[in-house]
Amino acid sequence: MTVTITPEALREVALTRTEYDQIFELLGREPSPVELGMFGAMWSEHCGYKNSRPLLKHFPTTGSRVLQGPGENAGAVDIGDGLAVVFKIESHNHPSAVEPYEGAATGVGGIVRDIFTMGARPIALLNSLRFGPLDVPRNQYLFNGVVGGIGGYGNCLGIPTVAGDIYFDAKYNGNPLVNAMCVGIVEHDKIMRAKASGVGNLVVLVGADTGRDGIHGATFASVENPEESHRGVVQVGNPFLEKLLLEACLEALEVDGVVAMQDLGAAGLTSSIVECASKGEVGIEIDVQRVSRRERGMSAYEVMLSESQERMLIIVTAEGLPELRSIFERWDLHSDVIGTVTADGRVRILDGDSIAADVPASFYVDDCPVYVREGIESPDNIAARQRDLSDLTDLTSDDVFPALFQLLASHNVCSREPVIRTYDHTIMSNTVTGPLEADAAVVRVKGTNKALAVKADCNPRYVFLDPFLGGQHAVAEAARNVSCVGAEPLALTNCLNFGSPEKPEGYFQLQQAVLGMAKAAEALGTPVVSGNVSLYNESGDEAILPTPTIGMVGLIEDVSRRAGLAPPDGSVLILIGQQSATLGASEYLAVQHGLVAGSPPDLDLPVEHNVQLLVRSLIADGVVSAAHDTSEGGLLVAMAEMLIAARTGASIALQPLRAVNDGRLDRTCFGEAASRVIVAVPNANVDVVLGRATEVGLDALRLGTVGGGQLTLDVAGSVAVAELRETWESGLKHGR
Amino acid sequence: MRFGVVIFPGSNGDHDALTSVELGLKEEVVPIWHKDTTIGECDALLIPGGFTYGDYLRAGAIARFSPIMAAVEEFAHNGGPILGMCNGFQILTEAGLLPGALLPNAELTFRCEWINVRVETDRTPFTAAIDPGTVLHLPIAHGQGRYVVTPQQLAELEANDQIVFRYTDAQGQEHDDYNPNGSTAHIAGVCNQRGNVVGLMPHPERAYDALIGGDEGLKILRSVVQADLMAVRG
Amino acid sequence: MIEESTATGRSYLAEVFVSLKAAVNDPQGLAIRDGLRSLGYADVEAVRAGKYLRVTLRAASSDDAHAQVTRMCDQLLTNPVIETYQISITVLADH
Amino acid sequence: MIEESTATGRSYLAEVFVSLKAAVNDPQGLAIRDGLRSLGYADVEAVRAGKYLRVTLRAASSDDAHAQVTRMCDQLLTNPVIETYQISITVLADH
Ligand SMILES: Nc1ncnc2c1ncn2[C@@H]1O[C@H](COP(=O)(O)OP(=O)(O)O)[C@@H](O)[C@H]1O
Ligand SMILES: [Mg+2]
Repeated sequence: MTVTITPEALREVALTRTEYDQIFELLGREPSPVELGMFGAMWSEHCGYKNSRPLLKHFPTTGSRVLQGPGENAGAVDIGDGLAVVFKIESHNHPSAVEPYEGAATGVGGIVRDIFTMGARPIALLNSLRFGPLDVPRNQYLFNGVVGGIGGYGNCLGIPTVAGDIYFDAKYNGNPLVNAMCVGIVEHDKIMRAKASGVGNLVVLVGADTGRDGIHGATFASVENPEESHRGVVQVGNPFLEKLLLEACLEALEVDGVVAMQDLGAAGLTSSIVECASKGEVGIEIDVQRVSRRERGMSAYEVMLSESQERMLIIVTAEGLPELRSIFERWDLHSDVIGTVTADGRVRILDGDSIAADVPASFYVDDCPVYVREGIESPDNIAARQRDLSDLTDLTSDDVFPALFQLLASHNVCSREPVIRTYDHTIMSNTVTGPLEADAAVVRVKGTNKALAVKADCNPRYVFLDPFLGGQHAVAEAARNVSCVGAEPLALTNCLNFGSPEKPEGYFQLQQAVLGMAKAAEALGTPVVSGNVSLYNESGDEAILPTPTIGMVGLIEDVSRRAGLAPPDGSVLILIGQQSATLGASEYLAVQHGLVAGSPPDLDLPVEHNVQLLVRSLIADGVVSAAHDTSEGGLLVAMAEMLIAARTGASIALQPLRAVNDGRLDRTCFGEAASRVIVAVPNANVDVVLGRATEVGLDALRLGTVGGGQLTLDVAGSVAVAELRETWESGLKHGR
Repeated sequence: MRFGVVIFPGSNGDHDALTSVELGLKEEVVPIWHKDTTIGECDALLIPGGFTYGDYLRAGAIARFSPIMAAVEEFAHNGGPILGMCNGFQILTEAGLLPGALLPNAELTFRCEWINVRVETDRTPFTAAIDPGTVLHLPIAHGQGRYVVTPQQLAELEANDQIVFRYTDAQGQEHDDYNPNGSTAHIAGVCNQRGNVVGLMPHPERAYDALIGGDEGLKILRSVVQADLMAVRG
Repeated sequence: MIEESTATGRSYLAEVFVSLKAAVNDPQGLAIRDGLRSLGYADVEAVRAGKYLRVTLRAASSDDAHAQVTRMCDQLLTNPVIETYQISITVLADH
Repeated sequence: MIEESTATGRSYLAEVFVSLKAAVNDPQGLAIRDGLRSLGYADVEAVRAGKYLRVTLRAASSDDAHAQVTRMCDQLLTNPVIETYQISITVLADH
């Protein structure tokens, strides 16, 4: 065949020559410029999931409570009383690398739209952030900008930002990760979907005017080195307009004639229209001339690929239109009728009386190529994992507290308060347990006795050193955090942040991590109901640490039965579960020995499940008064965090633990392990707790008693908790 | 007693204002849309927090021109009790119903945390039932809470007993460390000369239930109910 | 949305420069000054941060434009309690 | 507090006018425009909101001042990804 397409034109839309030939085959002709742009967007990794779709099939996505799994704008899970919790996490990594404030802000805007597109009222925001070390000025700039943007957008919307995680590693230099998660509540029968239907129904575009923002955003999110490859205009978010759009859309959902709603995100109108048509197995015809513009002289191509924020597509019957319009007028938002639903299954884009594009929706979606690749683990990673750590010199008892101070000051461990205080976490008057008060945030559900527990989490070092095991850890730790406040983990959302899948070692990480996540999600009974994929996170040819961020949502039936991490004076600390810890992949190893090596902690999923069940039931029965899992920094850091939170001390015996850790102090104090939780128990309940642990075949070890201002260890002497607190609090500084 | 909550484009504390009265105070409350021109049968008005018009230009600058504001001013001139919280405070200063102005926090970042304020006077309907000197534990959540007045305006405020709340520590002592935004003279809230219009940066409407961190905001809201009852009695 | 004004006359660009009154603290200005100094600009004595608004409007004459924008400033664009302003008007080539 | 710089030369006032690039969305400008229109200023076509910085510095010459402030803009005062700027220098009577 004779095709005149140039390599430049293909690079512009990030399609390969082979993919172009497929398009030619499908159409039996050359695509028009607008069609080519639309194929480029829809067949990008970001929209088309070319490399990840086959892997995502491994996730368990069903369960008795699942009302909506992957495939819609967000997942939905039953929480009883006819209510559902709707949630999803999404990345905005590449835009944030270019313009951190606006990149992060529009990331929040995008995920919030995904939630209210489903008809749900957003009630909580979370975020999961990754940066290079802050001693690099560019990283400090990105950090300040991203944190500012998240607060700037979420605070203005009036949705509390209640939880998240932040992690630093040199592998994120040039490639910060910004994952935003939103959680909403909706009545079962009000869940809205993006399935266009009803031939002749009207296609209405509401919200912001369309400008030349972020054209090719979807495609540039699918290539390496965003800072160089970024073209088009940086998107600037308008949280004020989003707030109006949020309120107006939730009102509009009460209108009878509204049959579908779809936000405009990556690839703007293109992806929204194609998604609606393909999900509804109908056609859609629109005229770009009917789209309100922010700028003069925009081409059909620009209108179709613009990623202007704060826009929403609504499919409504002719009868429903007047009421719909009056709602948007009331909120000072204009609504453009830009087209209609058709019977022919084609997506037809008119530019006045000329046809700019006319292709069956299925070509964009169902015919999107899928690449199953060959994954091979890099020899360096194998070597790093197999590194023998037994030759490391152990700590002497004099070294224990200095090491503890060093870990508490580490940017991966220290207090996030300077960041958290810039996020509004009290608005909506639902926040029962806010940031810093517990392992997960607890948000009440008004009108019920219930509360939701939410947490976003991932230890990327574990995933880096062992993707399969690390993927399991990510799910297990997120669930453990939720269990530690007394909530039953219901389901999860996830964001797969990885390097290039076109590199065998990159694909290996992605594939193995997904398999590990799937295994843990299955074992812990937490299906995957939504998520997002962000690949090609590389600068130079350095890939980021593989980071499958987990967003876990749990349910507390009786909000009065919950736990925080602050132990009351006089209570007894008991370690439930795993007693032997490892230095492998630990924060201690990185901070003290500058090593990212060894195998992450073992994870026995049935045991993990048991530990979480026990902790939950102990909290539900009011037997324990505080709980905290042990993550980065191990047992001693976890204990310090509890005492700092309670502004108290404790006297602790670690000799018994030392015995099961080959007599090593470093492993005992700072080694990391899964499947274990420190609980604080009133003296009277100690035997109950020890007994119930034995009943279910779990270890439980009495560590010591809470009180006084000192942390006293049988293996290391004493230190003032106030000093630990000062170090822990002064680690991170954030300012704009 | 019937409260009205005025809702502007970009208000986001309206939900808390409504629920604090409904669930916390258990009094009647109705929303009032900014495009309305009358406030109907309300005994007290709450101007909620938020980012009206995105806080663009200046916080509260655009909202003060909403159609409803004429009715709000009339209500004020007739002595009706009005409480502006956070952005509501900013709107009332922009509208000239309260003295001074609110600028970006001294540390230039948004600040959300629980703080303490000391009640300075009981001459307003929102503090009538609270002993001066009482310390209230309330949340703040704002980026533009630095209260600014000229020295002679400050002298007038002091002279007219118009300073209603000051930032303090838990014992009611003032220090700069406990002034979260750099406000002049640690001022957290003021009233007009007559005392019926009050504005403050903290959020009493988010502090109406121990479950969500505290309920001392109710003292402020309940105060106006009791003041109203006293007024009714004569 | 792009609206063509019906008004006669021609287009003017009004530049409005808003400054905080000298008596009002300007932490942002101070932060910028300190930032500059820490970058090695030792000769920076002071920085004040204000707003720069570009208002495009149709008006009968340059004076008319100036008069209109002055009213806008007094009514909405600035807050006399804390701010002062200056206006500069230029004619725009008609599109 | 004003610090006496050790530098020789004299004091200059650099006015920096920072605007968003033409194609960049300006929510604040849009809100101000709509606010003005609803106040009855129907002839307002567009509003763009930017920053106005007044930098006082000592420099050897007006050109030196301009060169220094240009560097400041590129390094700290503006965000080249979304903003453009203009600089105007005036000599200050020495104190
Ligand atoms: N890692 C993942 N796990 C589960 N579901 C996923 C994952 N990545 C994407 N999905 C699902 O694929 C669909 C498309 O995702 P996305 O393109 O992020 O939606 P949107 O266009 O609304 O941003 C959504 O239903 C999303 O939940
Ligand atoms: Mg979506």
